[in-house]
Amino acid sequence: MSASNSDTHAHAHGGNYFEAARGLKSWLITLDHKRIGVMYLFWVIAAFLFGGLLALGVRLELWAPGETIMSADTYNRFFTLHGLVMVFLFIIPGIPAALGNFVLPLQLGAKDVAFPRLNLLSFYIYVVGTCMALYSTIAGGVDTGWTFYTPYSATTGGSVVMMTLSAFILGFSSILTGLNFIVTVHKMRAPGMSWYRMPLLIWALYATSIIQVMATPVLGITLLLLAMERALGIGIFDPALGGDPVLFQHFFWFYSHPAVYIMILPGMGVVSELIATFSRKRIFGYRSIAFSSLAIAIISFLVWGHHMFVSGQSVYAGMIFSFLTFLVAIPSAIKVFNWTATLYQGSISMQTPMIWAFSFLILFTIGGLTGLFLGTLGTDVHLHDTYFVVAHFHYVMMGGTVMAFFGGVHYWWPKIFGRMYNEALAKISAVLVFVGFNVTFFTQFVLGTRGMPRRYYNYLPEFETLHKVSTMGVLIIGLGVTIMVLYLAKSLLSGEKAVANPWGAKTLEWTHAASPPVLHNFDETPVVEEPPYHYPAPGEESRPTKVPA
Amino acid sequence: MSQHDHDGSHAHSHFVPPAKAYWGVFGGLLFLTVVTVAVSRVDLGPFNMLVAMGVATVKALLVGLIFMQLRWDEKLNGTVFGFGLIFVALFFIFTLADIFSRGYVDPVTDNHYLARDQVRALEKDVEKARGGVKYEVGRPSDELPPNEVAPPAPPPAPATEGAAPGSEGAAPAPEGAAPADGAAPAPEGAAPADGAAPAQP
Amino acid sequence: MSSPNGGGFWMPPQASTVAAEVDSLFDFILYLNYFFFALITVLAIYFAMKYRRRRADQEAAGQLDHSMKLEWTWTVIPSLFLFVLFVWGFRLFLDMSTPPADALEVRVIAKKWDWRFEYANGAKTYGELIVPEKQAVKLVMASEDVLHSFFVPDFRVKQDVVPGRYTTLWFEALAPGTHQVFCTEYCGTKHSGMLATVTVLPPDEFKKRYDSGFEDPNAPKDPVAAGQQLFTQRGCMACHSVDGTKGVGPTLKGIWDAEEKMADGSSVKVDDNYIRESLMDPNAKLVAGFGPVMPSFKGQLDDQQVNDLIAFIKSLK
Amino acid sequence: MSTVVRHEHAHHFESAEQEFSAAKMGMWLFLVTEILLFSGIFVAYTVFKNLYPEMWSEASKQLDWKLGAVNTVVLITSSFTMAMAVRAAQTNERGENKGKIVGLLAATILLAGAFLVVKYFEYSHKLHVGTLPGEHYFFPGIQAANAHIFFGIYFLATGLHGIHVVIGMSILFWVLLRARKGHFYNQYYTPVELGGLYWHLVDLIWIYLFPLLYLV
Repeated sequence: MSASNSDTHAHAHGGNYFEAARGLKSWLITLDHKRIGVMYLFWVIAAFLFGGLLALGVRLELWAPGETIMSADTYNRFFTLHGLVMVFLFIIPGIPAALGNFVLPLQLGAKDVAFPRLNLLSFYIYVVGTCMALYSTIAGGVDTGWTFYTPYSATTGGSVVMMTLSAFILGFSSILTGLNFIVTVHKMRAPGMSWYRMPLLIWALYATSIIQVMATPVLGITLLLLAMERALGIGIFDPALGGDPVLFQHFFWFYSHPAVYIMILPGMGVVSELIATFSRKRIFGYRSIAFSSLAIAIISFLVWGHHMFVSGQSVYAGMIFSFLTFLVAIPSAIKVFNWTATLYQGSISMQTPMIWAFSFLILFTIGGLTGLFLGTLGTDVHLHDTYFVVAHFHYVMMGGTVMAFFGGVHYWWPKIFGRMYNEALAKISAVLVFVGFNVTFFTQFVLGTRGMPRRYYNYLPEFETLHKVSTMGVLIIGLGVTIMVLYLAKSLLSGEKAVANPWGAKTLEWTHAASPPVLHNFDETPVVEEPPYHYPAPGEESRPTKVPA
Repeated sequence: MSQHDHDGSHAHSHFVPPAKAYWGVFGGLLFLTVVTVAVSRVDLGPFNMLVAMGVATVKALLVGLIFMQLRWDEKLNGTVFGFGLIFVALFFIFTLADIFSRGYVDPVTDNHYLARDQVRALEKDVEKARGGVKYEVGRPSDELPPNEVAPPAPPPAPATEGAAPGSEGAAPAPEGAAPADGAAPAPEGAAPADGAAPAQP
Repeated sequence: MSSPNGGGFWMPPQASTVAAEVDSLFDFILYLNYFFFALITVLAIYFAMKYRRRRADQEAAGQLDHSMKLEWTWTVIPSLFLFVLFVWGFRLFLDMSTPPADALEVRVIAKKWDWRFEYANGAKTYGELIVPEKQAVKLVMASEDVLHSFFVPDFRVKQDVVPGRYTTLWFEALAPGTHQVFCTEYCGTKHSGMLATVTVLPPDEFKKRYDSGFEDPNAPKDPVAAGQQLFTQRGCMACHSVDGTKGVGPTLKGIWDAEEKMADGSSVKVDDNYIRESLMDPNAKLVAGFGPVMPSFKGQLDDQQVNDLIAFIKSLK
Repeated sequence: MSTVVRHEHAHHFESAEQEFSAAKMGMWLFLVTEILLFSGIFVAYTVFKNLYPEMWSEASKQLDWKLGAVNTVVLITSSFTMAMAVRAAQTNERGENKGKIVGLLAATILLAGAFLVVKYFEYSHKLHVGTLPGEHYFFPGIQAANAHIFFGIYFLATGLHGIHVVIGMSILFWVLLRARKGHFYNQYYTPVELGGLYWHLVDLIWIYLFPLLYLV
């Protein structure tokens, strides 16, 4: 397969994408979606570890009422930075940019994403945004919470303008990734791959990209208005100058609620892949899962008001938003039922990715169900802005997306790096993270219903025991994550070589590409003849998968 | 969805609109600009905004369909643009739904008053009760007294002048003129009644 | 926290008329959650064990990949439950946001890090809301600076306090007792210290104290002690320390008669006038190294109280 | 007769047709994000026009609608010349239209410059008179309170739009340089078309801004 002459990549027949070009420069100006995916993967995991340390700091401070290890202002900066790092630097780019960049073109049977240069630009915008965020942490820090509610964020000190501009820039990185994926899915599918033969991860990433493209610009204008509020005092959000702070909340949540679906949808896509592959079974209700991804993407734009039931929003707007919130709960419920039904009569092997998928299934179910308390107007009044909300969104974000992200990392690790990892250690770390997570956050449900407010540096003595238990849970999570980082690092250096399809999966990146794949993904463009996840029914002989040497 | 074709042919089968179409659109846009300006001279009350937006939308359609060749382009690009407009509409509808329905639920009759008409009615009543002194309700006030406004009892306590730190007038100074019954007083509002510009820092 | 009844593992005691219904709605959703969670988890674990892959090349026992009947049931049934939740929740929310006409009205002013309550007869209390039992109380709330939120867990009520406009909240206490009030909208350094209490009194006792303007019967007569009580009650200790440590504001230890260097370089002797002026118009003379964040107390302290404060500051050697 | 530089489609596309339709779809998605960016300002405009109706019309009278009308005509003309430039590229067989393309692009850029010059006069007049956003507002002529909010939104909308005009000018200048090298002919004119789409969007947004800000 001749590489076209204007192509800058050195043509390497037989070598994988690591060997295609050597040296730092080849990484810095790479246009290969796989290398960009790998670079994102390392940055995103680093952001997760940094955010995790911040969380550890927050929990250690809350070990006992009053000052434990830091002052009130430092605590406020810690939880704000924990929110910003985890949201903007880890979980939004997490699965779409890191795993998605690597896997999407492979699963579509394409050579690369539609706009490779924009893909690299998206990565460098992410790097610039990260540096600005870190700089603003040093140059005065931000203590407004990741939600930047005015008028506090418009009147407090600290480098709020710098942090809002860094979030503004990170938004563009997200837009470019979304834009790239939508065009790639529309225009560059392999011959034979109709919309209903695409893997469900692609459906999920497609739905996520719609949200990224349609919602992130509004975050851009919101942060721009906030920056102008502080710089010129235009008074749109500051009541002292005639503005309306609740209007800021509308602007902010118009982006931020769809953003929480940017976070969970890719996780759902990964879990669909894992459950189908490790039960060797065709996914149950393929079309209903695919359409529920799109349904979530669309309805997610209608429900942001449920963050503002008690914020001074009118009674009638509360009614509308509460009703629509229940509408968006249905597709998520459908997905969970379909995953459980997929396990029926499967051939289930509990390897590490499947353990992560199971913990996703259980924890996301709890996260989703507890959302009902917050969507119902009557109970939300009591539970809003308490630890119940903290527990709810950690169950959905960490119990959901992070478990799916780790499941995806372990699932595609052999494909990305061509090496296996230590299965026993991986299982131990997965169980540790699951146990530690529940110890940390289930106690916060109880704290929340008993009335412990959110973002509290100092709390009443009656909540002390629960806070102690919750802090111990974080230590268990920390242990699990440390073990994971260690054995993954070891696997990079000396892991045993991986075969092209170690899990017997049915998607193109396993059946037609080597581990790690060649520079142009496939030796010749694959042709898709069968529906997705087409595992053989009993009695049917299984078709041999054509895998290069 | 356009399955990419295999023939790899280089011919672009794109339809190129005649130059006459562009000239026509150009003339149309100029004419509509004149119309917009002319219509804005005539005071049609609330319809002014409707007409202005209507004319602007027609101009936008002209630019979009012909200059941007949406009419002869793949249907996909038009749907993408349409989706964008749908989400803009959602943003408008729900935000304004809240801003405009921030009236209050009247305790006695349990029905709901929109803030807009109630504010105007209240201002006239309070002005009448105060003997013509101009009265302006503050910004998006939430609680407004029900229909009858008792003449403001002489303030029992000294009108608490809760001057706020920083820029003046942030604190709604609770006016002594609070009508006696259960409803909240019309808030002084952040900006002082005399409408002076915010104090220069 | 004397609690008449209600409350359990999850919920704090029920101390207001609306608390019982909120708790029953909460329990309904809770049992719904227990059921669906058990359904998913038990099924998943059962399938995982029953269809465990015993041989490496073992294929799936069946390839059932859709059944319209099953998919319709698990779409319709949850939707019915959700609709019930919506209707019940909204009806309850409408009750909670519609104060009865005869409610006793109390104005709540929130400012950075403390609460002030003003009653119809002009009486004022700080950090403590005193209400009669078995009578609806309507709070008309406003904030002097940033967003705050008035939350009483025992009453199951919460409402953000938005600067620039009034928001309301109402409750009816069931029995005498004291209940904790939290601020639940992030408002800065002392967000976690912005606490208050609701004291519910029997009607006659409430009447007596209400008419007396809530003078604290056992208020200390001696000016220094009265000054100290004011110092803590009005939230001065939130920013000014008395032991020499630098806080949001300068420490007041040994400040009397000392020469304070001002931000504009001049220096002022700390005396009666300086303290009175700093109380009424704090930004007039700023001590070097401190921001103009002190709120003004004009109209909130009468002369007697200012003198008590000055006496207390004098005593801080 | 200057020849034309043959265009080779990028390696990861199967055909030039696929590359062209992918680029176009990508551009339309980007235009949607621009519209959503400006939608924030339009929502803020609508909210505050209804919260302070009298102030809004009073403040809007301070704007010189004649300059606004001139700018609208300038932008419409530049949109027209841009469309003609795209058409010239589409019908350019062997490079005979190159002069027309370059000329029309230059005309578009000049008109954009004219738009910015008019904007400069408007802004400097406001700086002088005092109708400025936020704390910098010192214009005595308006009775209604909070008039600075109108000017806050005015400067935000026209400022952000102005930045997009500048970005549009630099894109079109880059396209002009490539047109001079003969890159565009009937088989390959993507950059001209995408530059045109972006420019028409900038004009589209001004078509809405003009009546909302100047004629209310």
